[in-house]
Amino acid sequence: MNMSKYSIFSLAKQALNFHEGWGKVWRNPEPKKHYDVIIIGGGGHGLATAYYLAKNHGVTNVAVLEKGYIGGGNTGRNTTIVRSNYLWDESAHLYEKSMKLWENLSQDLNFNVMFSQRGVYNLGHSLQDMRDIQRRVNANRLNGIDGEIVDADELKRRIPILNTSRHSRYPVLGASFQPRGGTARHDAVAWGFARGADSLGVDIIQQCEVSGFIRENDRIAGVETNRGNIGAGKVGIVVAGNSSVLADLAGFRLPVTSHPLQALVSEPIKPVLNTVVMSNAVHGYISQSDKGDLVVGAGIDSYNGYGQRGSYTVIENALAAIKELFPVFSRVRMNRQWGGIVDTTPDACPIIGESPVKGVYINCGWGTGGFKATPGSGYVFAHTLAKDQPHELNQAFSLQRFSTGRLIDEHGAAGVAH
Amino acid sequence: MKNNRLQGEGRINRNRPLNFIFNGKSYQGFEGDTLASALLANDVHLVARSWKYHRPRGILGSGAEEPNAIVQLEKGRLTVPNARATQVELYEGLQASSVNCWPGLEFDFLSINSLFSRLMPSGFYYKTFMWPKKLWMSYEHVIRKASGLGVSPELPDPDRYEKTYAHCDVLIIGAGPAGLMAALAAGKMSARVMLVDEQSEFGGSMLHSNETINGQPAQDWVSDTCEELASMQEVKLLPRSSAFGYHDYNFVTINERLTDHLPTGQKTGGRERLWKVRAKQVVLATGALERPLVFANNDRPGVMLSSAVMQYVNRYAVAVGQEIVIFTNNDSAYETAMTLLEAGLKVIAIIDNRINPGSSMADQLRSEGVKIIDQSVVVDVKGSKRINAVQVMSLQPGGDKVTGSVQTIACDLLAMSGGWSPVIHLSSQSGAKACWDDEKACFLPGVPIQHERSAGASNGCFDLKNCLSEGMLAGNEAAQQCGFEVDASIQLPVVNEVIFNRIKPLWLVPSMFKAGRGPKQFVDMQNDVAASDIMLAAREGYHSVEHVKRYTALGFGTDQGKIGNINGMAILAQSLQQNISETGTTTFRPNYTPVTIGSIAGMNLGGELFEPVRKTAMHGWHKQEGAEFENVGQWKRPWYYPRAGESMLDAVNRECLATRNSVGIIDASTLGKIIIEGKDSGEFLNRLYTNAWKKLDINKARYGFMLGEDGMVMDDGVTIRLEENKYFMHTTTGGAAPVFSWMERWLQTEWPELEVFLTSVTDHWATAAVVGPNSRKVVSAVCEGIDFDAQAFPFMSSREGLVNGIEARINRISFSGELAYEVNVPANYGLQMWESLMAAGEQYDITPYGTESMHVLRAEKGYVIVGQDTDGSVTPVDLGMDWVVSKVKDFIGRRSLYREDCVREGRKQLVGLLTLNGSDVLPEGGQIVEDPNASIPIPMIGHVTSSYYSANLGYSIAMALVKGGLSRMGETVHIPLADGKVIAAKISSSIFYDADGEKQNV
Amino acid sequence: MLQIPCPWCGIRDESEFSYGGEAHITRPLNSENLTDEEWADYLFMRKNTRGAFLEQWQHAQGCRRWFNIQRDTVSYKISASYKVGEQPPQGMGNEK
Amino acid sequence: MSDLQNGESPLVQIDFNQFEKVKGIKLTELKFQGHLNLRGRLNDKAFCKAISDAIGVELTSLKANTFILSEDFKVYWLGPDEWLIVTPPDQQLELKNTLQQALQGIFSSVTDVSSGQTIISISGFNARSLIEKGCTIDLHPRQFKKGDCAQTHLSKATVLLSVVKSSEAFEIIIRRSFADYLGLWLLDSSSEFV
Ligand SMILES: Cc1cc2nc3c(=O)[nH]c(=O)nc-3n(C[C@H](O)[C@H](O)[C@H](O)COP(=O)(O)OP(=O)(O)OC[C@H]3O[C@@H](n4cnc5c(N)ncnc54)[C@H](O)[C@@H]3O)c2cc1C
Ligand SMILES: NC(=O)c1ccc[n+]([C@@H]2O[C@H](COP(=O)([O-])OP(=O)(O)OC[C@H]3O[C@@H](n4cnc5c(N)ncnc54)[C@H](O)[C@@H]3O)[C@@H](O)[C@H]2O)c1
Ligand SMILES: Cc1cc2nc3c(=O)[nH]c(=O)nc-3n(C[C@H](O)[C@H](O)[C@H](O)COP(=O)(O)O)c2cc1C
Ligand SMILES: [Zn+2]
Repeated sequence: MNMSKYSIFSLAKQALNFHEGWGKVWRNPEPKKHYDVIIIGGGGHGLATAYYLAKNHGVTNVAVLEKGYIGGGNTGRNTTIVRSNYLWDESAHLYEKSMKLWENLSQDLNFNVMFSQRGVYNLGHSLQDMRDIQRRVNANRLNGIDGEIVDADELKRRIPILNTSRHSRYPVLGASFQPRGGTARHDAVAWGFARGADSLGVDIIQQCEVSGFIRENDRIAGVETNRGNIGAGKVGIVVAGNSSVLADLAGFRLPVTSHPLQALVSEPIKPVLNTVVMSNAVHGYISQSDKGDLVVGAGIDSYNGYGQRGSYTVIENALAAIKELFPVFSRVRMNRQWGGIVDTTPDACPIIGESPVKGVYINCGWGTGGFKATPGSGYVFAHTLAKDQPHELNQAFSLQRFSTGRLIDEHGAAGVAH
Repeated sequence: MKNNRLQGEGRINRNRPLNFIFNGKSYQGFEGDTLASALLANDVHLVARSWKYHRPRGILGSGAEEPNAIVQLEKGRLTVPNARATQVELYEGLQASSVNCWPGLEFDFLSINSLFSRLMPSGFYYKTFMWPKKLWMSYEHVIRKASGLGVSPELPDPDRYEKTYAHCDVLIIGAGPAGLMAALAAGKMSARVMLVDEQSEFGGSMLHSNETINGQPAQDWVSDTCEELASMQEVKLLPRSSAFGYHDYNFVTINERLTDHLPTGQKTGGRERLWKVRAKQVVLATGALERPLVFANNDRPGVMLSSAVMQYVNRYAVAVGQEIVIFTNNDSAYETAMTLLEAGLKVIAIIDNRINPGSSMADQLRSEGVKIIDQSVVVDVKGSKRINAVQVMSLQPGGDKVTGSVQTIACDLLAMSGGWSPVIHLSSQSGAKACWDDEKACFLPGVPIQHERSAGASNGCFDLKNCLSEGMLAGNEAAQQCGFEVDASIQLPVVNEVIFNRIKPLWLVPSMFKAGRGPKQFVDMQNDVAASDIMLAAREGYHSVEHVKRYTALGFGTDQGKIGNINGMAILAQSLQQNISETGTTTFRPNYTPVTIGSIAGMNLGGELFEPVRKTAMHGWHKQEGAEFENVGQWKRPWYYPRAGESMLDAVNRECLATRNSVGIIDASTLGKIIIEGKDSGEFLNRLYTNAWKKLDINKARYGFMLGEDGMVMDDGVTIRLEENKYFMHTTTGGAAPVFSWMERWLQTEWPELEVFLTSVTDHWATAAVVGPNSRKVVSAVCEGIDFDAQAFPFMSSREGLVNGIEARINRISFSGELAYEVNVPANYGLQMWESLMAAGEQYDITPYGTESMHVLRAEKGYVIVGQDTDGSVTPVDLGMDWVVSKVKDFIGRRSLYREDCVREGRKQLVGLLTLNGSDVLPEGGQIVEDPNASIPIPMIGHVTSSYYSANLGYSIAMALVKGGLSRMGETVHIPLADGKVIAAKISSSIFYDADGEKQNV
Repeated sequence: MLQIPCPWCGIRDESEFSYGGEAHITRPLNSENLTDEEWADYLFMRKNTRGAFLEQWQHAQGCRRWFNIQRDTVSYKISASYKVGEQPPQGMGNEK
Repeated sequence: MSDLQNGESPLVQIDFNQFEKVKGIKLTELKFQGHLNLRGRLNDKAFCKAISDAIGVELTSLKANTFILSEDFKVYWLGPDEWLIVTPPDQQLELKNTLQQALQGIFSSVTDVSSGQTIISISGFNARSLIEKGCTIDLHPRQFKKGDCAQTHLSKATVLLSVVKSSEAFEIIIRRSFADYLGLWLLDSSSEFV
């Protein structure tokens, strides 16, 4: 596949050529009749799965089917926070695998995903928050994940614009800090994986919506789409907010509900916030992008919704929280707001593995926090698809856990937030 | 300094000159000016540097669409980043400066970026800065330095932001001729009308129009109409108000600016007001925005929108140029030309891409000496910080290539018009899908899916007569939909009919260079997106318009593509050989124009108003006694009561000792309290709680555990049977509201056959728990009508009596293991009761204690706190409390307890921990390991949930959840701390004090 | 911002209500006879329909009644509101 | 029987004098009224009759989201099986006894919540604007008339709002523990009318 290698030299060379010689990032091919593996969903997770299938397992007769444009789902709508300081061993190891992949991703993909390890603070506002922070940071350190506990005075020193007044309604008592956490350029992640997968032979097919499954005996044989039927040996469903819809088409049920989750950005301003600050208690998340806009994450809407938009009270509350935490931003103006559809599970942890239908695999339930898992999720899901058995890192995340009761409850302690 | 002010009147008040400062220099303008018009009046054209290449930029437009003239307003606390000069009303003393340039606007260091612009096409950063890997953070540091426009204030905002809900029948957005007419129609029908416009005055384009209405200047009609509207009782007029979001169910958010137009010293009251409007019907009369034309160096100062030029001349009496060339593809620019001539300015030529664009105006202009050069285009301009000439070429037949020689025309201003784009933003936000109109070469509002309609230019109607009639129709229809009758007396104003010729779309102006090889032809000026960038994106395979937006940043700026998007999409369509409707638009989203965080956050901030502070009847007393408070849910609870010089630990130790040795008192009013009444109350409790309730005697109390249906502990508390069919339940403080609604839910949805009523009485009762060996003496001194004898009033029972003559209920229950009574009185008398108890306890040195001591005391007894000693993964069995779980009846969560995972070996169980060195206090949240020297990852077997120094015992105690903990008694485990220290502890029973429970039974 | 019709109070702003998820999930009696899978089905598995959906809400800050509505989860339009115990609109609620 | 002198309203910390500076708003507290929460089923004829006999109110004809004045009592609709009866100070226990007598053997519940809530009366030409700042209900006299009531939220507090005189005079019943918050909110919100 003719992929132009990206580098400062190729950039200079192309500049002389008025940038007329760049190859395509991906080919936009017509779908073939049959693939060994079809990945439904061209978000970061689906594309990463395809990439690692080809790269790590040599499975290259693969198509990624995307109903819209790739990266247009939650991948293109999230606040891009990356961290791995999860509480429970199972999650911690999975997200830490992802973190390690992030640390080499730009080089691996030859596409700068602008992974920026500016650190992530999770604020504590109550004694219980601080207990949870202790518990999580201690667990992280024993699991080999970087983390420290920072008290309010130290926080103030590091982030002078943060309001640490004791007279706040919910004063900041301290925070956990993961120095290796940060953000990444979300679109670049989708494009980089797509380009990487494409160059290894994967077909990326956009504007192709899966509307049904074809079965032979009790095994999957392919999918129906608006661009015709396409045969497949195996099918991986990686459609985030639409997981229940696809599961329903395939004939099984999921413990998933889809909710609107909103985010918003300000006008671009000169750098003032060089790290990521998150607060569950007052419900606001904020970082500043490399373009200068403040990226703010709002809360989740309580109701089910596939509308990619949510209720205004959620925005009001998020910005009230931001103003409470950062009173200096009050006069900064918000530019745009939008919503995604997040697939939440009862234990705030993903489901990765076999489905009840033979040949169909499911990767979903990342809810409000799966962007950070993009490479790791693709990595273990590719393994699961290629080997017909889970990678040790996703073993615990099977659909069966909802029957056995072996949930991995990331709710209270760490998992709710992005 | 050159003065560009014209003789004509305009709408400025020449009797009110205003002084202002721009980039450190003083200037003068007039009341009625915007910062932009005042700058132009002073011949300041260069106002900004562009974002990426730092090219000199001037003022392009006259309103919300402005991409270039972004300034920093004021300094210090009041500074405003990214204000659009075109929307800033001038006031005395205004200070503004250019953003994104260093050291200054005239010489900007980073304008060297322009030299490297070839190396920096869209998305270049995805292709580089990857080596060496370590350096990315340094590269990024530099990239970030260069990012952003204005600067954030460094100090908290002193201003106040008001917020209100509002309702109306008809909300009309935009007060141009269409909106005014709609308001008049609906208002006359006596509908409740709100009319909003983001400008300082109503009138929209009529404020600069040359047209007449009813034979008078349009401006007169505007003021008459406004007067009439103001006299209508049910009509609300909101100038300076931007409707910025159109949400579901006709919910529209409006930002009203109350004081931004006032001089700094004169601003009083709130700065802005957020209106959250529910309208039965909405009329969108938001007008249309003129499009620029995309040719080489079209971003130079001195190149402006034709409508803006006209507006500066007519509305602000400013000559933005003296020798003017016009470049257009439609007729509207001819009006500008007429205006300029009337103002005595020189129009040298009109360059029009159409063939013989004849109209009555064209003839008139020709007769006044204006050269009309048809079938031609401007291919480039000369001059950098201000243009001095334009270069013109003819078009080949077909119109997509230039031909012949370049004609250079000297001029100091180029007014351009690429046609008009209806402002369909709000319509699109409401869910209507915009549709492309080939004839008019613009997107029109789609079929409404909410109760809304568009009228006037926003509906693609570009002549005044029809704007007025569409407005009237929209007003009538909208009010009719609300049930009002059309007012027959309303008349359409009389205006002259104007005939327009067809626009000839001109998306990318043909040039002598192959696209991308000549000077940049800008599409999105704020983000420095050139036509070549869009073509590059298309060439590289970014075909979706959404990909192109994200790859090039087209439409990402503070103007959200108001200027560039349509041209950009059309250029993309051309590159992909699609038509524009196939390419489509990107998604329109709020905000229409940017809105302050302050405004959306609103006024309800600060210590007490960010979130309600719930207070008990004794709150004032606690405060007076110097209590430190803890947030528990929305409540403030006394945490501990430090005396002078005491540390928290000192205070807690004192409180705990006093309580165990004599008597303590704690405000327990915050616990949830629910009356459960009806003949099935016992049955209902049986289903809710894990244990059995029907056999509880009247006036007896029992402890219960509530589980979620997943079997995990949700809440706990003591419930008392008051009567045969009446129980009084206590919930945890945080659990009160959720538990109450949980109970209602089961009753209403699952078991409506049960005869049970629930009533919350949390707020009605104030509760003081009097705790300790001397509590009986204290309580019996205060409570009348109760026999406090140990046998007559045993542990876990309840009595009614009087306190100060007020009905009271005394419960002998204990959360500390001491003899204890909870005294409840109606909360109006709570303080009085508290003070009586304090007085009666004085001789025993009664000691008020807070939640911290309460936690210590209960931990000494091994009592759990739901939410601290449990998380969402703990069953009562894990807590070693299977005695509270009935084996015979069903209850919520029961089945879950028998799932595979809930019955497996090795679940985490609640145990006690005693540090080997009793003065070491474990951190709550400490992780427990068997071998602290194992290599990472070190397996963890549990964590510390509660931990305190116990003054009563003289050593520290802790509770922990440990894998298989109950069968590990006596084992030593290790708790590694963040600082590298490791504390060793022994697993023990979680009951540390008075294991037989004798103290509470005395 | 939704406006939700409470069967008793009429149309009120969404902020007065709390959400209860999918409607018409009945609690199994004799749960001890269920397998872990069957119990999990009741406990966790949800339709999560894209489109017309029957769901529960409580008028929490109003009359405190729980009730059901039919709402389209894409357009958010509400097409029916009915009390607990009443039948859902025709054609809804019986399919699994 | 009780000594009101020693009782303390939940609004004790709010300085009502401050409202005197506010234009177009008169704000007073109706302290220490009796509040009884009544539960019962309307399809239970015995229940309705008992209430009608005891206080002369036909609950079946009290429309949702309205209240009526009967003798000294105000009866508010709270839900299809729930009402609030507000009595003058100190009459609640007597009324509670009367009702409980009358409702013997009938599935019902009468609960004294007098100390659990209080009433704020707000009137004047700015009253509506003030309440609208935190209230999602349309308070226009065409929509929300004398005799109407609604349980809703005012900013972040749950309230029972009722109209004493259309568009001009309102009463707000607020839970005790939220009263201080609401008082502060009202003070803060009315500052623009000073
Ligand atoms: C506002 C917001 C903020 C967030 N913030 C963070 C954060 O800060 N950090 C973090 O880690 N996570 C965050 N998340 C979560 C994160 O975005 C997601 O978990 C993650 O992006 C999911 O990636 P994905 O590839 O699985 O899903 P998506 O990117 O949604 O991809 C799924 C794709 O499937 C496609 N699809 C659906 N149905 C079909 C069909 N029938 N046929 C074909 N294709 C189909 C969709 O079009 C979509 O492109 C946030 C989410 C939101 C909405
Ligand atoms: N000659 C032409 O080609 C041409 C093209 C366009 C318009 N026009 C003329 O312009 C006039 C259009 O009249 P009209 O009433 O439709 O529009 P208008 O432009 O006169 O008024 C629109 C008003 O809406 C306001 N507005 C827009 N968005 C808003 C928002 N979100 N919130 C608050 N206010 C907002 C603007 O400030 C403006 O005052 C007609 O006279 C028409 O002939 C002519
Ligand atoms: C991290 C992040 C930063 C963004 N920054 C901007 C921005 O600066 N300007 C802008 O207009 N949109 C910005 N967006 C929002 C997108 O324009 C868009 O709204 C979002 O991707 C959702 O897509 P949609 O609005 O097309 O549905 C940003 C989105 C994300 C996820
Ligand atoms: Zn209701």
